[in-house]
Amino acid sequence: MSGESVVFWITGIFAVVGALGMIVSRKAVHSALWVAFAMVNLAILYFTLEAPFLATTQIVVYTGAVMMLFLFVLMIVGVDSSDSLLETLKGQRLLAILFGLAFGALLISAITSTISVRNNGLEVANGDYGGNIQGLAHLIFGRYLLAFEVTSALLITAALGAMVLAHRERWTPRKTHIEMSKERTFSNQVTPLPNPGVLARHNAVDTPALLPDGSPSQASLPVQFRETAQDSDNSKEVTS
Amino acid sequence: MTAALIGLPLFGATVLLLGGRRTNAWGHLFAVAMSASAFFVGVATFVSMLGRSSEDRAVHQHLFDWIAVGSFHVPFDLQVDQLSIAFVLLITGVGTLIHIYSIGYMSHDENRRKFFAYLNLFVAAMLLLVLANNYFLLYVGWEGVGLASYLLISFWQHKPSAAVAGKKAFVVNRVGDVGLSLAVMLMFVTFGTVTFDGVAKEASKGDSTSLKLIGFALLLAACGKSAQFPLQSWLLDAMEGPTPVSALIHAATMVTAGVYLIVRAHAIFDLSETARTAVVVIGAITLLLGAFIGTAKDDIKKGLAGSTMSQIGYMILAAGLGPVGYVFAIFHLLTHGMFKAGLFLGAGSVMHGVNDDVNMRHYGALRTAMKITYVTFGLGFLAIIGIPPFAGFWSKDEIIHAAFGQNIFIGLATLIGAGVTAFYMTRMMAMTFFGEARWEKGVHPHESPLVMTAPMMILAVGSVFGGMALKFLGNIDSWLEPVVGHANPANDVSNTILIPVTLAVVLAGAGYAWVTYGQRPVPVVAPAEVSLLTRAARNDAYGDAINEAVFMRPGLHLTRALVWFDSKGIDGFIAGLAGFIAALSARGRKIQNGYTRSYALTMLGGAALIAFVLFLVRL
Amino acid sequence: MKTSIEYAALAPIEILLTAGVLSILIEAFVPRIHRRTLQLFLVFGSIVVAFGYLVASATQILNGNASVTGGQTQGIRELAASGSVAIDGPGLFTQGTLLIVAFIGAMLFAERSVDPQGDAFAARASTLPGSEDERQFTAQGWTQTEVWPLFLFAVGGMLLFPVSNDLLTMFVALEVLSLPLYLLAGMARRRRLLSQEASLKYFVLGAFSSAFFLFGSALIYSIAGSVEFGTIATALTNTLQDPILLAGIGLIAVGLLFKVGAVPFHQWTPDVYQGSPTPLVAFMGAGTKIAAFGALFRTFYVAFGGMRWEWRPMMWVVAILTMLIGSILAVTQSDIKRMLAYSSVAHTGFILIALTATSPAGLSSSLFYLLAYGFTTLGLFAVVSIVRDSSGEATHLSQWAGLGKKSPLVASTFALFLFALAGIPLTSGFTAKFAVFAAGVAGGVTPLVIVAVISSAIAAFFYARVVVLMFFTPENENTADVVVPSYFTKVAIAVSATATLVLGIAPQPVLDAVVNAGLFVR
Amino acid sequence: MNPNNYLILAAILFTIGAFGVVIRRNAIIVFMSVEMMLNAANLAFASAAHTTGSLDGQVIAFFVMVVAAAEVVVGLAIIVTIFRTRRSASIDEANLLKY
Repeated sequence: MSGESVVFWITGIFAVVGALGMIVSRKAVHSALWVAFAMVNLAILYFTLEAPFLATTQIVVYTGAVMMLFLFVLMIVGVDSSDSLLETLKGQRLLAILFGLAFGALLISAITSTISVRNNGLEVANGDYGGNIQGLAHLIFGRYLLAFEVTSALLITAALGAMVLAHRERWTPRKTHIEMSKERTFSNQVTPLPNPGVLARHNAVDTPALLPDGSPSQASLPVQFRETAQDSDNSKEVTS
Repeated sequence: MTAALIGLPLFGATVLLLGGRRTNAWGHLFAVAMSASAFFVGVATFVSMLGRSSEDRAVHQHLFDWIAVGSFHVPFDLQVDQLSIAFVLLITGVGTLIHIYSIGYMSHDENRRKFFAYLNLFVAAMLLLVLANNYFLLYVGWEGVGLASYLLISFWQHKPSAAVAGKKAFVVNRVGDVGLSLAVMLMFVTFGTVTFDGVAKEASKGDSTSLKLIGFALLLAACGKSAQFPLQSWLLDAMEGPTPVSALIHAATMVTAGVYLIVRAHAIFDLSETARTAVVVIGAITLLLGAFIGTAKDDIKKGLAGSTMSQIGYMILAAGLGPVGYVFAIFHLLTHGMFKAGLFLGAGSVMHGVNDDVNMRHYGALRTAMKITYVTFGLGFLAIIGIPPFAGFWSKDEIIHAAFGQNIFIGLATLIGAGVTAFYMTRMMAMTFFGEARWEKGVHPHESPLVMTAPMMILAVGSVFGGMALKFLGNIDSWLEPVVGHANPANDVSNTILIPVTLAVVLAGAGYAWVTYGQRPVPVVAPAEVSLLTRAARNDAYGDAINEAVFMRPGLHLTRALVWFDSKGIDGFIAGLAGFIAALSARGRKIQNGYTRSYALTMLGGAALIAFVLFLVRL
Repeated sequence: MKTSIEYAALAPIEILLTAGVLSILIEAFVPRIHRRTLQLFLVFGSIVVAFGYLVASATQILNGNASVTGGQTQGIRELAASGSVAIDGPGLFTQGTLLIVAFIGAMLFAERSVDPQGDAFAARASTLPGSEDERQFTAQGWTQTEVWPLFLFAVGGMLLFPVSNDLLTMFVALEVLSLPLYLLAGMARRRRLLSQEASLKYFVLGAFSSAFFLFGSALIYSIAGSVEFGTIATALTNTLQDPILLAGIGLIAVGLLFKVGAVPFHQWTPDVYQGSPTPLVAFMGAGTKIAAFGALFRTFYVAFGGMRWEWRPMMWVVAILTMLIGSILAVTQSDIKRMLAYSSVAHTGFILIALTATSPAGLSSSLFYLLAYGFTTLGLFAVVSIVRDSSGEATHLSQWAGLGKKSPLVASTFALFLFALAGIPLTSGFTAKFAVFAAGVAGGVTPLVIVAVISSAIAAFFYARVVVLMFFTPENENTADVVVPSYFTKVAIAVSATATLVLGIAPQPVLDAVVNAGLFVR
Repeated sequence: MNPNNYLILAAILFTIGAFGVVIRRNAIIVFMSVEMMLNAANLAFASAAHTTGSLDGQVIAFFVMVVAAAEVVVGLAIIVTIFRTRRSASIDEANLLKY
């Protein structure tokens, strides 16, 4: 077995394990970690495929940026919410297995029955411009320049979309500091509010702090998280 | 010139529809003027045609190239030949009369302007249908008359039955339209052209299967539009429309479009024996079915509708006989157009006089109250049952003669049909105009205004002289021969025997009806309920009982069975098909269950399916 | 290697994308009250300029007088941007159609008279439905002017999609056109829960399908060694035509068939059509279909043309399923937008016949069909957007009962569009359908045409149902009102209706144009 | 080693990803599954670049990453919006539009 084969079989199996781990984990966070694991393994495979730059980018962009974005969103929607893996749609799982297997089998049989695969290696291609990265640069800023330019539209769209859907504007003028302090002074609680998660089991932003008597304090949560489902669970667990 | 024929009524419809309420005051007169001027243009065309020799009579007018994609070329061309002009005169002539009649008939309707717009639209579409020079353009006219008919059937939309009837007509007609569009496409594939001339020229090159298929597709189309078995069910329901509409569209013109189509496509049928046989069989079935339906109806308009079906059955049958019959199909079509329009207008006039009641059991003894209607209706009656020398005699006799030349059973069918026709028409006559008055309370029958009776009188003249005029003055067989070809029937049964036999059958039918309905009182309610039956029996105890047992009951059962078969069997099939699709749809939409994952699953399955089909090809 | 982008040849795309960027700058720097005016000038201006440019260069190219790219010239058809983009007759025609659709679509976007609260989009898409924030923003008359840059990017993507000459450019274009649409789908002003759901479904399924497209491209690339259509075509004819190519073709087909809404990849259409803001549905329903069919035709005619005997049976299956399921499922729909969505599925099936015919006539007839369909779709949804009750658009069919009495003009116009969909003669739908069917028959797919005729007969039923409902059913208390829109919608409806009629009565100039547009460049 | 093995691995990962889209209810995991499918495509591109001896495949993989990043941003933005209204990230709960 050549070195390449050894690397392939190990990382390949790891990648499959990562992918399977993603779909069987009950918690989304675990899924995310499995995905990151699979992606790192893919990055190693890219090295053996003479794509060092791609491998680096895979780690930096995918595991570094994209998966982090996933984790951020997971924080928002409740980091420890776990799904039941019980199927609720009738026949969905059976058909999914059936179609999935049929699809996979057809795909793999198509690949295995193909014999005309060459194995040219990239020495020539890399040599043309004096290296892998130079070669990539020539393609990106040459042959694929238009696509490169057009992707900018994609990124702008994404940024704009996130702004439109997630950025909340104010329809009243922002309160000045003086107004806020006045308000606070005339309210029931002059002291600072408790932080979320204080004395509670978790410290996620949506977990209310527990008051000395063990009851959850809604006042500790940011406004948009008050009265969510999680607090009642938490209080039950702690108080009972 | 030819384009003006279509343009005038189309202009009328456009002005009336776009003008809206502003045209309420004069819209109907404008529509009449448009229709009448189209008639005059038609007459002028006809006269100029008379001046030319028979080969040069066909005139083509190129308007513009409508569609030209690759080898597919459809000109927007019109043609007037001897066949078209006959239709043009019928459509514009009868059409104008009915326009005039409608002024009176619809005078109280607040939507009268719209009604006239639709009538104009119909005339334009029908003219396009008969003036097109290719099947493609014919299809346009075909759809156009369908649309106009649909609009007019459901004109009184406040009646749910009218709306339903309109929908039914639409759906059944679509089945026929599938036939026509298939036929046009098959023609294009087989002959590479869709013009009448082109198809006629290339027809001999087609193989027998294609010819057969085209023939069947055309027949399906004809069945839909001409209410032939098994697509006849919509015509009876179409009587929900205003009576002038029934007269113009569902008796004189549109429903005969199927006959026109078959005669026009004679090149196809000439070459396909099988297709011709199918046409004859359909015609024979319909003519008997229609006649029997006619005997069972108490609704005067539905009775006439059954009669229309039956008479068109005659025409279809004649058209299926091939060159011996084409001319007579058209001949009967023209005479029928006159007398049936007259009969319908008469029926409308009667309804007008008795507060829109259509039940003949509520009529009786109207001959004194409505003299003009009585006389004109009577002349139409004589024409339809085929008493010489009235119009129907000349054309129907020719068809019976030709039918016997083809096949004895076909001949017998036409003969029986003639007898039954005489029976139900006499029954209608007797129940309406003779006997004692059975008017509902508060009904005071009165004659219609002149604007309505004048068209009836003109049509009555046609019913009397139309047949003779066409046969002796117009020489219809030699007139049409250059277009459709003509052959004399090779006949074993000569006309000298046939005419007396036919007349005897007709008189027997009429006599029986007169004895049953003219000589004894007609129950006001259909004699199905026992109490009324006894009341009927009390009036004429013994003879009536025998009559009931021997003739009435079996006859009643037979007709009832036929009507049942009509409404449940055939109708049921069409309705069942619609229901099946609706059920399929209701079931199928459950797959769209709203779950994104389920959609993704379908896509995954689809991807597997696509891959599978692709690999299958390689095996 | 010479790095060249022939900006002249790509001008329409560049103009729209640049306008998109400028539009973002407007959002960033211009005070809120001036934004709408400026955006409208920018949007309509850029579309008009792009269209003018397109017409000018198309005339030049089609006359064979000039080479706009100065690049690789093959006869009168050329490749631009190092082979990323094909400038040829069908491509230019599709782009022209798309610009027209975009122009009318933009007019519907700009409409703000039909809804008393403003335009069709949420005052602030980020507010919670039903929240105090939402009420306040609505009451203060805010509008989400960010829809304009999204719109412009979508149009730019659509323009690039059908002229992409390699799988990568096509993939990027696909995403550029889709992402803004996913976002816009979720931004309706009324019924926001439905709208957000539509957005989510559209996005998830769209991303799913583009993954298929991408994997297919990878498989093709693994054999051909390139993603450029010309090279793929050569490789296909030269090599052994491996099973892996078949798998690649199948997966690419999944991605493209999803965008055109073919069965079994159609299930997003009804939900997205029903839930999204109506102006968006008009624009997306017409634009996406046109662009995606342009891409589908190019991919399967140019790149996979050599393997047509392999992929035709697959398209048969898809076309039959699409026509039948589209028209049958439409029969029992009670929501008008949903019904039109199923009808759009059926129409996809009709155009697939032209694709399956694999002939020049198939290509030209489908170009005509798409133009006709584009106008009709815009018109239909424009009318839907002005039939309203107090809670917004009245999309339930029962609310259309007796509309003919209430507003004869609007109802008749709607009926005209329905007739066009049903293929009644003297409307554009008839000419289009006939051209496609004739191409199908000539291309040897007569059974497909027969299925098509049968499904149009089924389809005629539910179009007729709406007409009956509007004209022959009495009004009731549920009957919706027709709102008088501003000139934006009025002109949009008038133009669509006129085009529908003209393309039915005198289609010849356009038919000539699609035939002269000729073939794809390879 | 047979270069087809890379493609087979890619196909397996792709199928697992597609399977994940179909069976997982959590919208975020569904997105992750889509990312897995895109990654599988990237692997196929990289390996095909190697076998065919052209760098195009690697370049395409970069583009895919960009596209994937943009897609994730849009997708997560939509998810956050829906989460805020429905308080649930389950994809099955968005089920008002049907039949």
